[in-house]
Amino acid sequence: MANKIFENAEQALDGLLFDGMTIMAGGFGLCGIPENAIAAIKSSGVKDLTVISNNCGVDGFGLGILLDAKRIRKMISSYVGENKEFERQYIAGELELEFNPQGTLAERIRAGGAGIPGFFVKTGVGTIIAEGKEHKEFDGETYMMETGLKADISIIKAWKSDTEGNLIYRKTARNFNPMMATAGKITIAEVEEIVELGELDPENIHTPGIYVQRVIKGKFEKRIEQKTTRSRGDA
Amino acid sequence: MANKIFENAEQALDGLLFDGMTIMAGGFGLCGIPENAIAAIKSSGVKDLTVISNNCGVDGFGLGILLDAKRIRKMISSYVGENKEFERQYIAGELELEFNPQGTLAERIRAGGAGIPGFFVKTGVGTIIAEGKEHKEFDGETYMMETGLKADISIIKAWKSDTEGNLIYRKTARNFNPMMATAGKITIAEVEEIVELGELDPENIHTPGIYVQRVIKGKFEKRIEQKTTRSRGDA
Amino acid sequence: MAWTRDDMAARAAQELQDGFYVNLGIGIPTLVANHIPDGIDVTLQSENGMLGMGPFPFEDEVDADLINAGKQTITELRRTSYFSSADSFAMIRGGHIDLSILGAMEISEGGDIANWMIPKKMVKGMGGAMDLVAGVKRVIVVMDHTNKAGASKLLRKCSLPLTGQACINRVITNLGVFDVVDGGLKVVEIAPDVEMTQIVASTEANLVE
Amino acid sequence: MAWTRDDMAARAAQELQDGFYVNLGIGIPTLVANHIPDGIDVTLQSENGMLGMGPFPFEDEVDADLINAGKQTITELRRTSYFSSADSFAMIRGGHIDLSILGAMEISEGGDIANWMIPKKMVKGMGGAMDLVAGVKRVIVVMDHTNKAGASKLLRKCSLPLTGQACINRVITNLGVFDVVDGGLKVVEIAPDVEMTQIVASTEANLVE
Repeated sequence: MANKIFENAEQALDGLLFDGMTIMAGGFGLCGIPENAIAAIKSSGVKDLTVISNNCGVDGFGLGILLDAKRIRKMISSYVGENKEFERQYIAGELELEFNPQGTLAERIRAGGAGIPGFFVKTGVGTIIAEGKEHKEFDGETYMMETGLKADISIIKAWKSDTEGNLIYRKTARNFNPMMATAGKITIAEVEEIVELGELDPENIHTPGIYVQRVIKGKFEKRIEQKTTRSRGDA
Repeated sequence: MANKIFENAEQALDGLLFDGMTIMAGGFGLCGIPENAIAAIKSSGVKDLTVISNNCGVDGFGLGILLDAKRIRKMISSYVGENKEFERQYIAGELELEFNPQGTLAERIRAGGAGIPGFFVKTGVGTIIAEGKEHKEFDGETYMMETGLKADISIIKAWKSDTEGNLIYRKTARNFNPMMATAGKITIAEVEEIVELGELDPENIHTPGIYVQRVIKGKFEKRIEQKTTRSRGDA
Repeated sequence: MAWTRDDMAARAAQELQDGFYVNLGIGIPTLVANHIPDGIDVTLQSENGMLGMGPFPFEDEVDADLINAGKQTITELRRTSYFSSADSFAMIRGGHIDLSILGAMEISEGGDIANWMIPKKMVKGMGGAMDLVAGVKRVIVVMDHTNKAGASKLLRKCSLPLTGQACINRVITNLGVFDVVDGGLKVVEIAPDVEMTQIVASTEANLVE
Repeated sequence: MAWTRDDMAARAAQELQDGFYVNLGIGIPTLVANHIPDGIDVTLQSENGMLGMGPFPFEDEVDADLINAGKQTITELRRTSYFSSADSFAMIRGGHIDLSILGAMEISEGGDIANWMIPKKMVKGMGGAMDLVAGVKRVIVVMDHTNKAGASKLLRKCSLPLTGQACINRVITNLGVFDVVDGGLKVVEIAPDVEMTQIVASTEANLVE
């Protein structure tokens, strides 16, 4: 069996990076993001990237570090409100931006991985994002066409992997990671733990290993964006 | 909380059946089929059904009992080769039949549940199933449009349900059941065991309870179509 | 006296029905969870991939892998299920969520909503808002009746880029409750001590009987 | 001597590469699993929703919930994962399976395949065959070179309704191995003691160098 386990993010990305490439990066906010691959991509010096990710990290963390280093030419996202440098580069015309409704973005990625180049949704009909898109009636309602998305590589974060690349995610850190695993020509998964074959329950594999070409055990800061708590008194 | 647990299939189907309705029935072959709901539908006398199911059971079992009783007006399936009565009714012109490639059928059902009325696939381009369908080029390749499917009710089989209708399936008995749960106006799940809230792992719910309106604990024959074994000597 | 933010949230909570699956937006809609009436059991969806959202965690329960769509740390319940963003929005787009309660910058008498963009000023992205207003069975907006300059936020036609078209069913403001009906907005309820004249003066949208 | 069914399966097994994800059709393709070369590890997909298909069960292991796409009872492996039919065909349609080996009634020199329907005679349905031939990266047909009447199954143009168009890469018959190339079929290998004249006589499709 071809070995899928790599030593670190640098080695897992070896030979895959080139200027102008398209990268999908998993995560929602700072939750479930591929911290190790992002750092390695920054170190590599690769530039002019198109990055597909729901958000763009925050200033100085997550995808924000690629933005700060001016490696991103274009973002395809649904929300970038946590990032001042993003706003600055965008307003200065240094950065291209394509906003997608979050569900449309998620479905475009799933479609890309599932061999579906186009599909119709109601989301966004009558808004500025509908401009230039093909519209069609189904049962008297108007829908518009969205297209599938693929990437040269997908960098994703999971909780555990076995040696075949079967993945499980933890709680809401799942988010965009499973679809992106299917839509990258090569998918690099970074995980908290690599377990032996047979340790994961076959009924509950979130991403089958067929979608994962390279796996590393990463180190994670897991920064929290909005720590909100209640006190025992409130209960 | 509205109670989702019903005593038996008759009660779970009460008020939902009408002549000419469309029913989705889960299962692949005889694996993971809603045996209890099928029997109750037969007993109810409802007729002129459109049934969406990958197969149509076998003579005398599974959906075959609805076919034998001439309750089915139209089948939407991918394969009906295990059923002599099916062939007889079809050749006699008593039964309408729409064949879909298995993956197209699965995706049409998922799309129906996901608010996607149409999508493009390569499957079947250049074959007789492409006749009359809209074709479109994406990146120089030809695709054709398939439409989403919905049903008045979906009858599905799962392994376990909690009291909120969160479901898990067992092994390959999952098959079409999860998508059908999402595409029925009302979904009735029959399970082998109903467990207390909190007994299922939140990370591994295959079908969230939002898709399941009624649940029963059923009795299952689980007939095997092709029992194939090896002997210890072969190992 | 016009309703406070908390009053508006409490009024919005009256829209909940037993067994509902509900998505609550950021701001006042989040407060609705504090006012769920006795005997009403609802399941909260968080569009990043969770059904059955629990309260904020105690300090020692905080988990970076468990956040809501507002990126706040939260907890799970016994009924919770987790899923991917694609599955989450299949649920939303497919019409499986009973009710979405969200804020807005403007709404129109035709049921349009604008809440994601102020050209050249606020360009953060729509997140899941467009999916929610287009997909959820019933959409209720909770917002102040007028903006800080005193201008009506209930308009004939939205001036800002739309989030969705003809998708709002009801609007709850500090002055009252309004339904989107043929021809305009219908006054369903007036906040205590608010006069109809004040509503008329504060509303650009056509008000119908 | 022309190849037997088992020889054809063994020859097809030479197409497997280490690490491949493979879908095997019913009939001779199923036998390929018995001939996987030493040192080659492949993962078998069953399109009803399983990756990592194991051998037939021992009598006491038979499980009605665990079958393959041919509805035969099977077993799981340590690498196995289960998923829905939608997820299974997303995998197939999306081009993630490396190789599909399946039988056919006819193939054409342009790479078309017919294997699902004989009008007015066999109308069972296409099952997953159309999805597999359209979606899998490489498609290899294993079949007899001629039908029972002795007529070629390698045709200029298929006479039966197609399963897929221009989708076959290679054909393995009892007489040899043929690639679909520009202009027709190219002879890649000839079975032991089979003469080229026999292949020419048994082949309607254009044979090219």
